Amino acid sequence: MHEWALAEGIIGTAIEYGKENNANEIVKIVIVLGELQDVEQEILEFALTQLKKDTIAKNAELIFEEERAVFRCRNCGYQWNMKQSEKELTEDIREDIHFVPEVVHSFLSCPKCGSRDFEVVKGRGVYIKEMVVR
Amino acid sequence: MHEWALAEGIIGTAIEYGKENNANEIVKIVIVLGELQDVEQEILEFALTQLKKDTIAKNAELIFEEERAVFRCRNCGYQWNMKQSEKELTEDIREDIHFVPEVVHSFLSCPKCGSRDFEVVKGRGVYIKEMVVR
Amino acid sequence: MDPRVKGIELKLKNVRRIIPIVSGKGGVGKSLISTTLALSLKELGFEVGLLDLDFHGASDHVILNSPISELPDEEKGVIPPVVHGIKFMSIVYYSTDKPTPLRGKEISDALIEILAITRWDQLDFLIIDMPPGLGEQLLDLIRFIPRGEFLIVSTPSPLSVNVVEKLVALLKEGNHRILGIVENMHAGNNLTEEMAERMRIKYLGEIGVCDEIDSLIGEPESIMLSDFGKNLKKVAERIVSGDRPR
Amino acid sequence: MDPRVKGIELKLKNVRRIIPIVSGKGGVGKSLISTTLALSLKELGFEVGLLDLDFHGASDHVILNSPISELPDEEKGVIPPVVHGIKFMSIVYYSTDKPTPLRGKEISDALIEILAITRWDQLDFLIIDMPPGLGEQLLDLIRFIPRGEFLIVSTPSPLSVNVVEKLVALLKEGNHRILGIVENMHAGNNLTEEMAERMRIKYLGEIGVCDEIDSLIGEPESIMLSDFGKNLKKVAERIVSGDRPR
Ligand SMILES: Nc1ncnc2c1ncn2[C@@H]1O[C@H](COP(=O)(O)OP(=O)(O)O)[C@@H](O)[C@H]1O
Ligand SMILES: Nc1ncnc2c1ncn2[C@@H]1O[C@H](COP(=O)(O)OP(=O)(O)O)[C@@H](O)[C@H]1O
Ligand SMILES: [Mg+2]
Ligand SMILES: [Mg+2]
Ligand SMILES: [Mg+2]
Ligand SMILES: [Mg+2]
Ligand code: NI
Ligand code: NI
Ligand SMILES: [Zn+2]
Ligand SMILES: [Zn+2]
Repeated sequence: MHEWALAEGIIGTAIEYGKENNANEIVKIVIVLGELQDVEQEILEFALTQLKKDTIAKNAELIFEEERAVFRCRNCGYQWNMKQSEKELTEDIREDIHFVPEVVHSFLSCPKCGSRDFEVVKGRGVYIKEMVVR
Repeated sequence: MHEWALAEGIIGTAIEYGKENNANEIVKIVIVLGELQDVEQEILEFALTQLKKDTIAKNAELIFEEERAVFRCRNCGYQWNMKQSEKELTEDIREDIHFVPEVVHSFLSCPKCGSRDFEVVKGRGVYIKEMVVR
Repeated sequence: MDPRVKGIELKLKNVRRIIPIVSGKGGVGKSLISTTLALSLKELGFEVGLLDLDFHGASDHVILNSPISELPDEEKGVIPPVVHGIKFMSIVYYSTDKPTPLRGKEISDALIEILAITRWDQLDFLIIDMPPGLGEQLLDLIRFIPRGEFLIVSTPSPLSVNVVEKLVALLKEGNHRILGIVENMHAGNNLTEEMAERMRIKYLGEIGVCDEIDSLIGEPESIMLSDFGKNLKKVAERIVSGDRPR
Repeated sequence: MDPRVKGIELKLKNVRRIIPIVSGKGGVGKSLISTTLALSLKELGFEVGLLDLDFHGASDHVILNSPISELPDEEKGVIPPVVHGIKFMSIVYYSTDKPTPLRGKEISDALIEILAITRWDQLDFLIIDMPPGLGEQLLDLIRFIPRGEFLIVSTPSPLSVNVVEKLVALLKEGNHRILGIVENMHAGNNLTEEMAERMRIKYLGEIGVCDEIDSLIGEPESIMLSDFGKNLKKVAERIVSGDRPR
């Protein structure tokens, strides 16, 4: 459950944003979950629900969007997705990536040219896409 | 006249692109000149005109666009432009930047918070924006 | 919006002092000093954390001979494993000490992630072992942890002094807190001390060349008993000055 | 489209061999070895260029005691000034040796720019002094100069060997050319030689600890005459092997 730490960041950010904008309440938080980090929505949602109690976000609607991971090779330009790297991504490695997504560079390389110099174009991790305050 | 070297890159790139696309001729090259690097259009144009002779780019129309430099502070988010940093940018420093635009980080800092951790959002240097081949 | 930035603040709330060990120059002993300083402060009774932020050249797990095959426990975050009495966090738990060819943006992302999930809880000191250079880790620390108190390391070599002086200039210009400079592998000349004077930073003492140090890597108790360890304890006492464990 | 990438290719067309000096680890002697190797190859009659790509820790101008207050001449590009017989290029000509707090993307841009404007013309050898780490400079060289022949440097310290081994693994995995490894500050143990064997790369020889080296920085002629210089000449000869100046 290291998701709790991520949830603390999200609620903390939302409250700070609310205060900076003199909001009375946070109505909605849209959270993107990147496929690479593989954060479990239920666990994150549970933590968020606990943490928002007794804050200006207590009634905030939580909306989750999944974002597929896309990798692009800086050497040859090839783009690929998680499914194509399924074999390399053993359960152990997936867990390492769950904590620090960048370690994907220790384990994957471009399926076309073999380069380790690739970019995670989309779907890296968790971020707040949108917030509605009032 | 180190602009000659930049021109070689431009013509070389255009010809390679043309060949890759089985073009008979390069019709147009649109070149952006970033304000920070301060490349003189006339000098660059002269070099390009010399270099494109006897190549598939010989009749290429050369179009130049200027791009104003915009800096953004990573620390406080403030955005500013060249004019605001006029005082710091002595002629000597401008010449250093002319060769390697990144050394601007050795000389400038955010006018608002003083941070050296800023980004050149636009107007860094020379690049090809568009090319028409036939 | 990146929720991790707020996360960093929350995670470091109960950490009293944060000391990044920096130099600009590589191979001056940052990692040996970070690790030994952390152990020294522990010996003085403080609660200490050690964070290795040199992702490409992670060394502290080698010095500590710390096991890295098991993932740190998860519990409302990540609990840094206790190694020789100090809480220790490093990317090697996750990269399993394989090469990590990361570009700047990726380094920055990994750094933010690690700071945002690691639960140091109550600490008197968090020692941060930094890579050489004036790159992402330095700029990110300045940005995300403005209250860091930088400890500078140099050797007496003109090559080191030239680079270190630039780092000090940068930190001073930004009004960042500098604890002072430690001279490692002291060798007779006064270049480091003169630079400290020129730059108006505190000279916190010297550590001589310790021929046996390489044979003690992986044995932190022996490092503590070596001349290196003894000299560093004096530096630790100077850093602590009046401070007492809470 | 970035016209500079093509520019790099054109500028290096007449450079016969390109040798990046790498380690992963800082402070192992990359800069001293780069500079002395360049001077040794010159002494053997070759046309030599030296490029310092360690932007944060530029050192070669200090070792060479090269003047940096004048900009290199412009003539259809930038002409690297000749210093002690070798063509020398470094960011310090432009940063005037002030601190350069560059992030990864900026490092990459500066590197590409310098490679795209510097006119080496005819060279037998271009020696590239690299920073520590597995970051932008390494990844960019691999990308833009695939024909580079990497010369690895390590010390006998376990801390160096651990980091260097990761770099070698990365280079081998990508099928990059490795000339071999030079052991610097040799100290009795066989860790470096064993690593070379384990990783199946050539062991090109050792350089002992040379106590006077720090006092010779800025005097390249004296470095050439020192034990350091003498040992490095042997390495140079091994690298050249059958090659003759054109
Ligand atoms: N006081 C010392 N005496 C002798 N050798 C030392 C001393 N301090 C450091 N070293 C040597 O320097 C090398 C680099 O030390 P390290 O702590 O890894 O530096 P950094 O973290 O700055 O790169 C070590 O492997 C060790 O061989
Ligand atoms: N053979 C040697 N004997 C003694 N000291 C050395 C030797 N080689 C390097 N050094 C020391 O190591 C320091 C780092 O060397 P440098 O060439 O700057 O390494 P790098 O470029 O890998 O960071 C030098 O300042 C010098 O003091
Ligand atoms: Mg694992
Ligand atoms: Mg100048
Ligand atoms: Mg270190
Ligand atoms: Mg160096
Ligand atoms: Ni988790
Ligand atoms: Ni010019
Ligand atoms: Zn590829
Ligand atoms: Zn600012």
